[in-house]
Amino acid sequence: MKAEEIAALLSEKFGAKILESKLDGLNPWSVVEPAEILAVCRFLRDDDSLLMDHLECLAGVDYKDRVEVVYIVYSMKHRHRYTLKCRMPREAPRLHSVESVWGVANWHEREAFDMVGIVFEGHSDLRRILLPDDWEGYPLRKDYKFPTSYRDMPV
Amino acid sequence: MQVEYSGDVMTLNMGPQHPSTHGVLRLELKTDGEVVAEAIPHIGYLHRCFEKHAENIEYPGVVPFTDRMDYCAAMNMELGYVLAVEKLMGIQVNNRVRCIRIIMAELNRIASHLIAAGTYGNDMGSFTPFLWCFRDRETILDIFEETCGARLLYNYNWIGGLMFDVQPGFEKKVIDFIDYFEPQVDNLNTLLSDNFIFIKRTANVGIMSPALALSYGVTGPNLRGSGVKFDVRKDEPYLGYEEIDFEVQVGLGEHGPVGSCWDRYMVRIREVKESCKIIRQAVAKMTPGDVQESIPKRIKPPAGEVYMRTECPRGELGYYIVSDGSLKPYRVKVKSPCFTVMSAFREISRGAMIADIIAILGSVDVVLGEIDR
Amino acid sequence: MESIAQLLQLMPKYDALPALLRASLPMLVSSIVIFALLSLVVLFLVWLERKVSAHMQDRLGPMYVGGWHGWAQTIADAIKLLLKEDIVPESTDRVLFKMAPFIVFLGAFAAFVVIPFGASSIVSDLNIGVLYILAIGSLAVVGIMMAGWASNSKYSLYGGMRSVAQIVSYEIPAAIAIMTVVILVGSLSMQDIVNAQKGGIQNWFLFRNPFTFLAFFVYFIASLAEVNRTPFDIPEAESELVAGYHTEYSGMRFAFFFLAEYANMIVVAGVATTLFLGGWTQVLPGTLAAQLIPGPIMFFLKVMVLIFVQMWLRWSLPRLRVDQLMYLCWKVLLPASFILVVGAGWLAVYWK
Amino acid sequence: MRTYFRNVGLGIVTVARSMWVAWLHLFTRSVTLQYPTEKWNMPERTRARLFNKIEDCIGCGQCARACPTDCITIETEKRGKDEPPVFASDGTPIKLRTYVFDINMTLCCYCSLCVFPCPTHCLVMTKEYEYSVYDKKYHVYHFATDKPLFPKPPKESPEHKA
Repeated sequence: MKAEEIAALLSEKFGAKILESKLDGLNPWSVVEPAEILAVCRFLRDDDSLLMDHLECLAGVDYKDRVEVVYIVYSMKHRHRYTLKCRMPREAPRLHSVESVWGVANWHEREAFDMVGIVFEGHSDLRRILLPDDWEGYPLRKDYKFPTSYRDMPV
Repeated sequence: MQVEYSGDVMTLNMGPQHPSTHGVLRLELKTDGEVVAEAIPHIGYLHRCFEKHAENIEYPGVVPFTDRMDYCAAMNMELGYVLAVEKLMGIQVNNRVRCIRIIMAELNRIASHLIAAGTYGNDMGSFTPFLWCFRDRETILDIFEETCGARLLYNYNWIGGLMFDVQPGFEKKVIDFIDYFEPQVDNLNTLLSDNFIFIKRTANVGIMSPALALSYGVTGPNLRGSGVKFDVRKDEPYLGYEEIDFEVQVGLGEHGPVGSCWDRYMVRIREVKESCKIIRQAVAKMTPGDVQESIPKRIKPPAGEVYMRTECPRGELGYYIVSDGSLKPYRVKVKSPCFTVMSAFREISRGAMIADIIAILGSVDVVLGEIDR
Repeated sequence: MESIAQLLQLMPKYDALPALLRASLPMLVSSIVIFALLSLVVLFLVWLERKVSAHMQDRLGPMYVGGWHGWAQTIADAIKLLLKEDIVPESTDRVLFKMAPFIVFLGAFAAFVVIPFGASSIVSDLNIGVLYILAIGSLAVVGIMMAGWASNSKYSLYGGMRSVAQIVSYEIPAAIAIMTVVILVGSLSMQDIVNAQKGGIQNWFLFRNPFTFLAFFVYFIASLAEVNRTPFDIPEAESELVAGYHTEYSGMRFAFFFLAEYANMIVVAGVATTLFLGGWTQVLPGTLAAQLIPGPIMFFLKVMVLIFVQMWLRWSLPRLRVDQLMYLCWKVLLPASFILVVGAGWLAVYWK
Repeated sequence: MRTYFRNVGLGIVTVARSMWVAWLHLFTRSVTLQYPTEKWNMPERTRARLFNKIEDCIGCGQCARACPTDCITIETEKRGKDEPPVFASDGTPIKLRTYVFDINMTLCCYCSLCVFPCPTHCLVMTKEYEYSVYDKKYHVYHFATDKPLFPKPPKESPEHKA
């Protein structure tokens, strides 16, 4: 299924909740209302013409004015891919977890929380995954200050 | 093997320093005698901030860091990154580069699967297969060293080309190795794969159902071991894999249900033979050409984003690269296959025994450098 | 021991010694002799194992120390182990922790009392020798359990528990397999059993009749499990439990565990030789070789063959799981050994 | 019952086959190298310790820019007008005096990205791979021979970073 069709399907299902779509370019994406992400993901996975059963990548990206969560989903059956984005303000971004849709989202969201500092509501255990639990700051933020010491150990 | 679990829990802390946690993985086992109620993986002991590094280095300089992620299959790691950047810049490489890249990637896949099989035998308590596998792996590394000068971390694939053209006599070396190697696989099967003790240890252990595997984004040999016939090389071909004929191997479940450790292990062994077939064809397809003709003077991709995935030995490796039109990538996100497999580990290891935990961990074949990045 | 006693008779003023000393001196001397021999043989065995494993894996193994194929490697290692610091971790039960290695070693060492190295070279030919072997063999369990418990480490505890379960359950098929021979001989004395097999290879119990033939294999497998060798080395499964019950040991105490393991190998191989391979008797009596090779050497050669098989197994097989181990013991070896005993008894009665 | 005996037989047979394969390998030639006495002859493209032929270095600093781990430190100054012109062996005029050329091999990742941009091919990766030392600071190699005529305030040198 072509990206245009997927975008059309999404917009006719969710209408104004799909804020923006960019279908030319290397991987076409749509921006989704953060409140709606769970519903959209459910739809993507369960709709028979989409069947996006494979969450390939979940990335938290920090643009200087906002943070984005990028969901790249793929359908093992129909062999098509689509990209969803959620835009949030940089301070205290909150988003609903899609762990219930794809199990792998559990760790991906933990990593996004760890690196970019996006809080996922309804996540089963939202802990730091790669960094120590008492680490300060979110390293992949663009304004991250590199610490000079960790627990009095020079870095 | 589901065991009814009851009684007090003893927490057994397996790793980070443990002979068979394949690096610095820490497993928190809630055990009741020999039965493990739950195995909770804790990762991050090998975190080297690859993604932060990549944001501060120019595009060509990232390639050596991609090598360090999966040090057992560095060629495939850098291949994925290079292809992503080329896709972003719209570079087309000539046939010779494609063929050499395929040969290198498949040789490296063989080397990586040899490590997987050998260390798995080691986890199962027989040390001999381990060294037999490494004996053959050395030959591959010699070929790499002669071609690009490094044995483990190559930095051989460049954006738009290769570091060197291959040495004269390279094709013969590769073909000779394949001819020598294919019988060795059967040798290994006799020693380990068909051994009754080994089968008893691995079949019926760590069953991963296709539904679970898909939900947890498990890819590569682990997914195929569960019987799902999916291979990026076949279903989303890159580098001209579409012109090469090879079989996608899936777990058949000769012993016990499909998706057991034995299936995952056996899929790798069969894939090694497929890789040999691929290499033969790629060597036949090689044509003369300049391997550096399409390397751009300065690598400055247009603003935009790209997601490129390749089939690396441990599964599907995805690079999500955001470019803001400068010399440095704005964001590089790596979707590493082992990461997703480890997130499923808790599910597939429920109710196993301590020995089975080792068996499962070895069969999913994780490399911690790639999980922690 | 008698021969040693006779040697001591030649000592001047021997009869002047107090009676107690006169009685205990032979024991002392013989035990020292055995200990020295044992240590030497173990050093050789360790070296042999490393070479066998290396060549099976297309390696060379130790090559430098001592010149020819690194023959002095294990000696150097032993010296290193003895010079190492003797670490006793903080939270261990110190008394048990320090005692355990010696008890384990004692179990292996004391078994040599009744093993007949030659026609006259046996420390003491007990009339219940076989029984003694079985009894002493289970002494190691105590030591291993103590080590596993006293180390106060979870891995050690697992190793100890596994080891106890394994050794205790595998003693049963081993003992019953031995019984087949005992029934045929009608004596528990090791020397009698050896004498019953005199007269060449065809008289060995291994080839005497099908029941003892199978009993040999049952005993051999069970004895492998008793000495914790692969494929039954789950107590010290290095890939699961880091080193099993001797995880926390280092230096000389670890060396004692090591020594005990190899001494145990010699014991089980020696018992198997005595019971099934005709002990120190000649393979082909009447030939020139029979005149040249003395009994003890013959015994040693046979033992070496069995020990090589143990190493061979270790370096070519994976490890079983605990439940599979128990399955093999209770559902395969035990019924088989019962059948064998019955068959051997039937032979002994009706087939004089 | 059938499967029981089948399993026992299968176990015996496969174990015997494994042992047979291992037995055959007892007599195959060993593939290992007795390292300190025998040595691997490195292929020509081997990437090991970096070496800079300082006489040919024009101090352009492209290697330092290409290095992803910043293990090369270069400090240069303009040669005076009155000084005699110096040329690299391939004839390139050397306009800059390189008075600091440090390579910190503890940081080097052997990617050889610094070798290719060098215009006079004076920076090469040698085959020298046995250079372990007792102190990290000996892994900082100082290639520069000239002294600065107009010294600048000293910069942070690599061994502090390492």
